[in-house]
Amino acid sequence: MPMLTYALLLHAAPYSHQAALSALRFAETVVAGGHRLKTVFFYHDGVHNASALMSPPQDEVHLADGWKRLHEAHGAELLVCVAAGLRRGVLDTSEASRHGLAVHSVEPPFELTGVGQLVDAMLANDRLITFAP
Amino acid sequence: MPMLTYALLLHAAPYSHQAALSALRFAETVVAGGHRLKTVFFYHDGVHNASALMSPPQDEVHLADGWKRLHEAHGAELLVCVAAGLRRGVLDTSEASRHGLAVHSVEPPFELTGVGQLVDAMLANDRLITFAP
Amino acid sequence: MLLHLLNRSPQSLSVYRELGEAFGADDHLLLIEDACYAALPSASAALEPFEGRVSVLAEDLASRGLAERVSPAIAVVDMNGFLSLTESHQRCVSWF
Amino acid sequence: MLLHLLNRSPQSLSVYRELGEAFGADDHLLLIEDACYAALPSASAALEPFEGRVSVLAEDLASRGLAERVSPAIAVVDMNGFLSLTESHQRCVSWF
Amino acid sequence: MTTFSDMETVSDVETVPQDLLIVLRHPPHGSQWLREGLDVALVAAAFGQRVGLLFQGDGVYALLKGQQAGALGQKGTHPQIAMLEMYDIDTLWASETALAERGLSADDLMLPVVPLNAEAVAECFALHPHALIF
Amino acid sequence: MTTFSDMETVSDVETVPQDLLIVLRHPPHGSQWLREGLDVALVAAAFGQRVGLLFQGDGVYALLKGQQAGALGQKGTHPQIAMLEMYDIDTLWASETALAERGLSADDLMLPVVPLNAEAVAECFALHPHALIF
Repeated sequence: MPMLTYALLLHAAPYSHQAALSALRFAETVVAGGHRLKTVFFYHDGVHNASALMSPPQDEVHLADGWKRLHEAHGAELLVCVAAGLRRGVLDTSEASRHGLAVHSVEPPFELTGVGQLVDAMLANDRLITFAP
Repeated sequence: MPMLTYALLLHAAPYSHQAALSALRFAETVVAGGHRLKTVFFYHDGVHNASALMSPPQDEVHLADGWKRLHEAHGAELLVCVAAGLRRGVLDTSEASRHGLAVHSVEPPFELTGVGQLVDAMLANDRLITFAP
Repeated sequence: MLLHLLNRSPQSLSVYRELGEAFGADDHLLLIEDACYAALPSASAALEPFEGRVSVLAEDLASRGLAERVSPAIAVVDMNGFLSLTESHQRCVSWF
Repeated sequence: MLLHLLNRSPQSLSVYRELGEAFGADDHLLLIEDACYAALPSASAALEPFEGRVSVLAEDLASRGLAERVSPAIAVVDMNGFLSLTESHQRCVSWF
Repeated sequence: MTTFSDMETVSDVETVPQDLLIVLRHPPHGSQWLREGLDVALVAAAFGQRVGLLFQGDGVYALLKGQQAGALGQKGTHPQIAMLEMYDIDTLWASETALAERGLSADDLMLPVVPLNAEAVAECFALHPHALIF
Repeated sequence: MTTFSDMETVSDVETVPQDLLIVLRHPPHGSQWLREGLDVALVAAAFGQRVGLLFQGDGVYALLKGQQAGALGQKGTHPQIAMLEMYDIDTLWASETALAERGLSADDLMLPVVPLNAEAVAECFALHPHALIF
């Protein structure tokens, strides 16, 4: 099988629906299978997977850290929909200061972006796989 | 009708499901109707309604502020399940520092509490009404 | 004498069936949110087990464009009517 | 030639019906998460429209205690098999 | 009144397939799915993609006339539907079964749609190079 | 093999109603609902409440034998089910319809349950002073 590029679209909130785990598990399988995971787009309640504040019990998987590892080891870009994120309280330092907030919840390598990047990811990659609740 | 005491249980994430709006709308109807809203318990994805970071567009209702107003005007206690909140990144300064985080997402009048408080609220009030996605 | 709250469209048939099991002779059902679509004549089969003991929330009908389309067998109540139903029924359970 | 991903139990009948409309003659269906329950013989009616073109995810079967209960008509694939299905099908849509 | 049963059902997708198919399966107001699906459609169109919309199941309620703002002023999705034409999104398909089961006729809807039978829905999926389901 | 159809269906709730009825309608692993419902049951029991559990719909799959940890080590709910007895929660009802439709017999389940027909399910709801649905 020649190498393919993958994009993932995640709609599911962390720790509420298995889809959040399924997406991470599939992402790990993609890179283990010799393919390239280019983009993960977090939309709908999926934006909560980007929270730097999530503190699951130590015997449960830390979803945000799982995505970070995929970024560090394989360069996957982690894109959070800014419109979906803002209303849900998922925002980085720059959006926080723009909204007069002293606190933020998104840190690199997660990036806030527009829905246009989802369209780009769909067009630019060989596969787009969606995980939803 | 004699005055009744109400507790609400909210399971739904903000800005994803109407149930988050329904709960706030019902809460306002309860106090306008001359009853006492004693407790709102945020559980499951409902914990995200307590986020101090939510920044909805200006022409949309700000759900956390709506709950805060009900607290300020009518003394409703706003209880966030700590176990559901921690894993989802919904935590106050004290839990944040306990978990080595420089940022937090819950501020007073929202309080983190255990599930036991939900059981208490159910037993102590005349009515418990649940709103779920 | 329970008040049952339901917020799913009749497309979620299994919720209607489980509610049907739980529904007692003196109970009442209030349709809110997407359950408003069950108040249309085309969905009458979903509400048969609850006949004559069903209300639907006016505000949620209106936003969906359903105000003029409700089956005549169903009582329309507004938010104050919703509150009254919770006053007159000691217990309320929510199906979702 | 699409790969359809489905993650709802057959209790969510409407999803199965909408997927049924969309399912083409050369398409394939992979059951994951709670859709594993559709792989039980008792749920065979829900899968009739997709007969012979259905796989189910081994890992999600195992966690639910379903590994020994799968209908023989359904192929069991693990995560690597899931990946292979996405390799061999150019497009993948998800039903939820 | 024009009912869809009076109209000729389209048994193959006459309209040219578009670059991207957005499938809308959720009704308005109850959840954010419909809004977020329409957002993707509008953004993709603004980026120059030709977008087709397919309404299935309760998604056909998105097209119902007479919708308003919702609980606590929540914006509905009908303003987005009204904007579709401005974005050159004029390819609207709907499941014939979904319309018939809900007793909906052309007169009930904000915009004209092409009703598709099951075979044509499958064809619609097969012919589009990209599809996203909401 | 003991099938529930061999057993006598309970047409009235013989077991004394408890202080709190927790209704479990969701299957394990797919979502957090089952876990959070069981958490409430265990906490209420620890607070001295007498708790009855009613399994409806896909909730009966919570009782299936042979469950394991899930994707990426996600804890299942079977350890919580196994703890029920320790918390003196031994009143377990299940919808007879839910079991029959899923072809489940007593041998398939981790714990014994009392199957209830529809009339008895309604009675179960009517007799409990408090009920929460998950």
